[in-house]
Amino acid sequence: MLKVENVDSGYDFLQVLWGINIEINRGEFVALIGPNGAGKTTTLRTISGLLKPKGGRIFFKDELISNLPPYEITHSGLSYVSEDLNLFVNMPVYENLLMGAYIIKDEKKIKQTMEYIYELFPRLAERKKQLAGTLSGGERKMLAIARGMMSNPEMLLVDEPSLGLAPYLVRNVFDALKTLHGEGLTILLVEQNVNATLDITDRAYIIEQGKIVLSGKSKDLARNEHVQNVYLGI
Amino acid sequence: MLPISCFLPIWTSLNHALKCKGIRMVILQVIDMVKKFGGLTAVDKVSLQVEEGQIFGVIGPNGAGKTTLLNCITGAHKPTSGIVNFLGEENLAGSPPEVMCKKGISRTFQISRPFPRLTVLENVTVGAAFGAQSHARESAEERALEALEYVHFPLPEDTMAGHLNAVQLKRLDLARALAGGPKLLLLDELAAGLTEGELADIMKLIKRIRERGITIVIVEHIMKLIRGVCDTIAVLDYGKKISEGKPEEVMRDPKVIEAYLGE
Amino acid sequence: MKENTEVLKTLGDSILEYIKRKPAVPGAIAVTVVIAIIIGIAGGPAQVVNAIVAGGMWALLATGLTMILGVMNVPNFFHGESFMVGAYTAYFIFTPIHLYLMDNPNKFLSTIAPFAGFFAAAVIGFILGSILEKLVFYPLRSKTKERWVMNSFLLTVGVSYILSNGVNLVLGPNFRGIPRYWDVPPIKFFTIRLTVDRLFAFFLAMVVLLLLWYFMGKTRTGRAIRAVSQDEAGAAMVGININNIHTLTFSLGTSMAAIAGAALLFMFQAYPTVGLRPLYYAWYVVMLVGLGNVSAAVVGGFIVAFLQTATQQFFGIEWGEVVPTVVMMIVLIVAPSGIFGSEVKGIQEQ
Amino acid sequence: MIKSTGKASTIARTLMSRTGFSSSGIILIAILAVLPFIPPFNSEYILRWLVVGAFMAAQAVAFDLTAGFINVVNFGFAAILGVGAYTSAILANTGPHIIVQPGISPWIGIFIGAFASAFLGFILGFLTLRLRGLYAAIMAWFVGIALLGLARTLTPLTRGSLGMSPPSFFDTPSNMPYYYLALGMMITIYIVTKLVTTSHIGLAFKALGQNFDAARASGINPTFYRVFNFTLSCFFAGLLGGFYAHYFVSMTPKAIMHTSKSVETLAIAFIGGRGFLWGGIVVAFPFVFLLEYLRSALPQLPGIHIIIYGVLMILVMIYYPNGVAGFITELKKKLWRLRKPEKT
Repeated sequence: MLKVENVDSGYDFLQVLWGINIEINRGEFVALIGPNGAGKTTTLRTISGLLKPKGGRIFFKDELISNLPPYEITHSGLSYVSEDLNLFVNMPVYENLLMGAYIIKDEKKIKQTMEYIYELFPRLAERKKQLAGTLSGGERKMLAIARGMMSNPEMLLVDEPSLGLAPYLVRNVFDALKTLHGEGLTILLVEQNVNATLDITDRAYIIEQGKIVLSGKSKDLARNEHVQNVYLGI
Repeated sequence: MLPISCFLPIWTSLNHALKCKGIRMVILQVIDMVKKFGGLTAVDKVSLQVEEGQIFGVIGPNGAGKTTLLNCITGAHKPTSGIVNFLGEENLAGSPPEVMCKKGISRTFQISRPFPRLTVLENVTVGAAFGAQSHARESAEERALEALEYVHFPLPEDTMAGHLNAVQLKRLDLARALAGGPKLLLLDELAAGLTEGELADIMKLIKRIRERGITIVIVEHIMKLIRGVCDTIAVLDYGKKISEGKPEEVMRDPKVIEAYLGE
Repeated sequence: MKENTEVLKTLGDSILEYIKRKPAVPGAIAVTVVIAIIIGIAGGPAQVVNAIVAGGMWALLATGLTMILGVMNVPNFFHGESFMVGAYTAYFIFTPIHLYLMDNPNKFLSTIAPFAGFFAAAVIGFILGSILEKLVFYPLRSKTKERWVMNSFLLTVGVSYILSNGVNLVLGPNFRGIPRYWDVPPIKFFTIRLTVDRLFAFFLAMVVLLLLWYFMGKTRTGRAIRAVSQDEAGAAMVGININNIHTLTFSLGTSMAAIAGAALLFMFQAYPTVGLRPLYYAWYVVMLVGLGNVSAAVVGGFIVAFLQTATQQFFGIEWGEVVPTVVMMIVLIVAPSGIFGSEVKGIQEQ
Repeated sequence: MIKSTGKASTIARTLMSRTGFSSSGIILIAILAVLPFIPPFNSEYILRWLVVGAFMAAQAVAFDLTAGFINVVNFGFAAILGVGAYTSAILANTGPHIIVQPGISPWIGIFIGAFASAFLGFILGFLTLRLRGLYAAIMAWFVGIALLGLARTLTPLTRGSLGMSPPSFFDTPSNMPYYYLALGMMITIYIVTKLVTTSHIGLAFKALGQNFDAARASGINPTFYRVFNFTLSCFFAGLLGGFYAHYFVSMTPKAIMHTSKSVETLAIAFIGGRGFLWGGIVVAFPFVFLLEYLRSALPQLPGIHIIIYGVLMILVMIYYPNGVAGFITELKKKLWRLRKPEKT
């Protein structure tokens, strides 16, 4: 479904990614794991179009998307939930969700999705009219994921949903992701919480210093010596 | 089991005795610091005591108020209430940052703040020329060069600071803070985004800085670094200090495990 | 009955809470009311009415300015020139119709003729805004974001001087004005005589502001504009075409200034540098209430109009710029980001 | 003997580098000094353009001290220049048109005017202290408008919009002495500004202009340096205002204090290059010539020069934000890099 081919990317004076290759099939739940500064967020930003790749190509549903602006990539069915969430803090929760459905023009469909989202995240339903800026950390993450879901995407890119959350909230967020995956959504998850991530995903890529160094089934990776040493602290 | 507080008077008097002998002096003392932003209490009655020559770590989850605490100490924020004593001077809370810097507190920033259209050398010279031990321009430049060498800055000095990447900027920030000749150095997430090798390097560097007689307070995420260099750490959660002590002890504190280390 | 008191109580509580959080707001409103009463006693109620009419216009101008600032972070210095373009457009559309009607009187046509002027001004202002955005600000934006606020500000300064001198070059420095839009006797209201033009100008400003409020609050595109002003990356992520939103916002802001210029043609004649005073007052309002604060700009428009009227009343017209500036200095010393606080991110950064 | 000359030359070289005169700078000044004797320039008509060029160049340098270093665009610059001009003009007045007749020599009045402007700059510095970037620029604009309003309102002192005709510096119709006076002022202002900005004070200016919080955390006192910067820049403005008054010998509030005058200075300084100081000097002369030529050649197109200013400024801001000076510096660096491998 998503195919990242030899992508180089980075910022003005700094190249972060060096020839990244990632391939994800429809319905898979894939993790991208690596240390701080390895280029995980850069990878997601490049896929979602917020950063232009310096080289290589990205295909989504067999269509070239690496030359499209971010809003057109969203239109093609790829939704990105960023690390800093990028919520509209002065809008209430329901308006944030409405904005998530910006690309959908069918009012009825928006309403249906919204009801589905409220079912999935009852917490958000309770705080419908609260400004997004006044939500707690966990609620914000939920809202960001929910907003990402509002455009009825075929694939979701999620960047470090566990960052700065209390453990029980992390579990909530992961459960939500698992449910979404169970309903057929393709997910690429970036995480530092390696243990929990390898637990719920099908496959994983390990990225270090801008290069993919390992990939494979999550279960196998959890037993891999390098992974155990570096990430699991065993 | 006796409660720990029973030992407090003994500990205090012991500490006092040691202090009288000049063995360890308290360089920075924060008492009941409170900082509110509107309705949110970012720092809630935090007290700290940093002894001279110590490496003191402050850890906690994102949004626990670590950076805010640091800002309150350096004067970047005016604390709502609380006391800051530094080097024998009492109640410095609320002094502007430039005054705190002149008194000997230098800092680095979580998100580096370079002067983008100055060269690397000029950036560090600013620190040297206006810091705690300010001198005339020439000697400031020399000390800037020395500081750059000290932190092993990898690029030529005439590179524009705006062209550096995040990791290099952190080094630059550190060099600028060091060039001011501080007594106390506050490091805000210095190691974020470093690779393993660089992390070991920076840990060595922090220890070397301490050997120069500079006391260090580190705010950090990365446990490896905290465990590797800190003598004492304090743990913040939702603005409150929930634990303090030697790293190994604190790591075993169930409160800390619940709040921070998680699963 | 009981419910009613309960509702009133919660309402009272929330108002009290609001006052506690932002004490400057009721303070500013109270000061305005006091000034209004003083003007009313010293200069008669007509002065108060005039100030309210002017306030509507400054509010309209300031809202356009603050919208461009809030969404695009562009501090617009050619807002006055947009005003001027509106005035010229209205003049060149309205005058021929007016001359034709002098020969062939037609009551219906002369009632709606001014609307042609207003409408044309709105359209021309919109087109001007889109062209300038695509021609000047889009290239700057795609080039670099470094020192954006200052650089874009200087660009608007350049545009301002090109526009006013360009008009001077083409049309000359002559004043072009009309005595009135509607040739009907003024409305008498107790002792107040109010011309229909003035009344309508105020009415138009309020209608435009209401329409804007509806557009921003209730429509999909309006929400998109607000989204872009709050988080650009987030807006791009949900599928909003940021460039289009920027162009639209800019055009709307310019268009609003042009409407103001058209509506006030009977008061400000069209000439190349007519925009200076409106620009000054629009910026005055925006600085006073806080950059990018759209709803506050409306209140600010009235505050400034009363301040201006009071200055003319008590100091004389020639002090019209000195006294307000002194007031502004005092306000900014007390509240460096305006009475109601700034809502523009990044404007403080350098 | 040889040793001492060696020492002297080193001192000269350090002084040259501190004052920012490279060899090309010295050549430029030498050319400017002999220019009035070379044919097309020795006519009084063209000489007048040269005077205006030096005057604009000096303004650009003084303006750049604030805009290019502490990053505050002083939109009230022209108004503050006007305060210097009016102070000097009023002090020199002997006629019955206004209420005071101090009759002080312009040579003294110009300095008193400069101090008056410096005092206003001092106040402006304090006023804009807590305001950053844009706020400070708009505030300075407001102050400028208020000063213009004052000059119009205080008719007993300034004759309002009618304007004043102060006495001239020299008792001669020739422009020659004025040219050297203006050139001298330009060079002096440049040297003083350069000395200040190459010292650690200049470093503090740049640091404050580029990152306010980091500068404070590094121990820089923002109050002192910002107020100092404004005071110095406005002192120069006042000095130039005095020159204006006693050179053009006729002035109205609108002709010197209007915002558009600040914008003209701003355009020259920014097209020349922010923070380079000499950029404005390099740009001012050709500009004044081009524009005066256009004005005289195309009298049917009034204001065309301002349109050209505007277009050039926009193009420079978008495509070359460092201006002409930035372009030349980069070119030099590239040439130097090309030459280097040949040497080795």
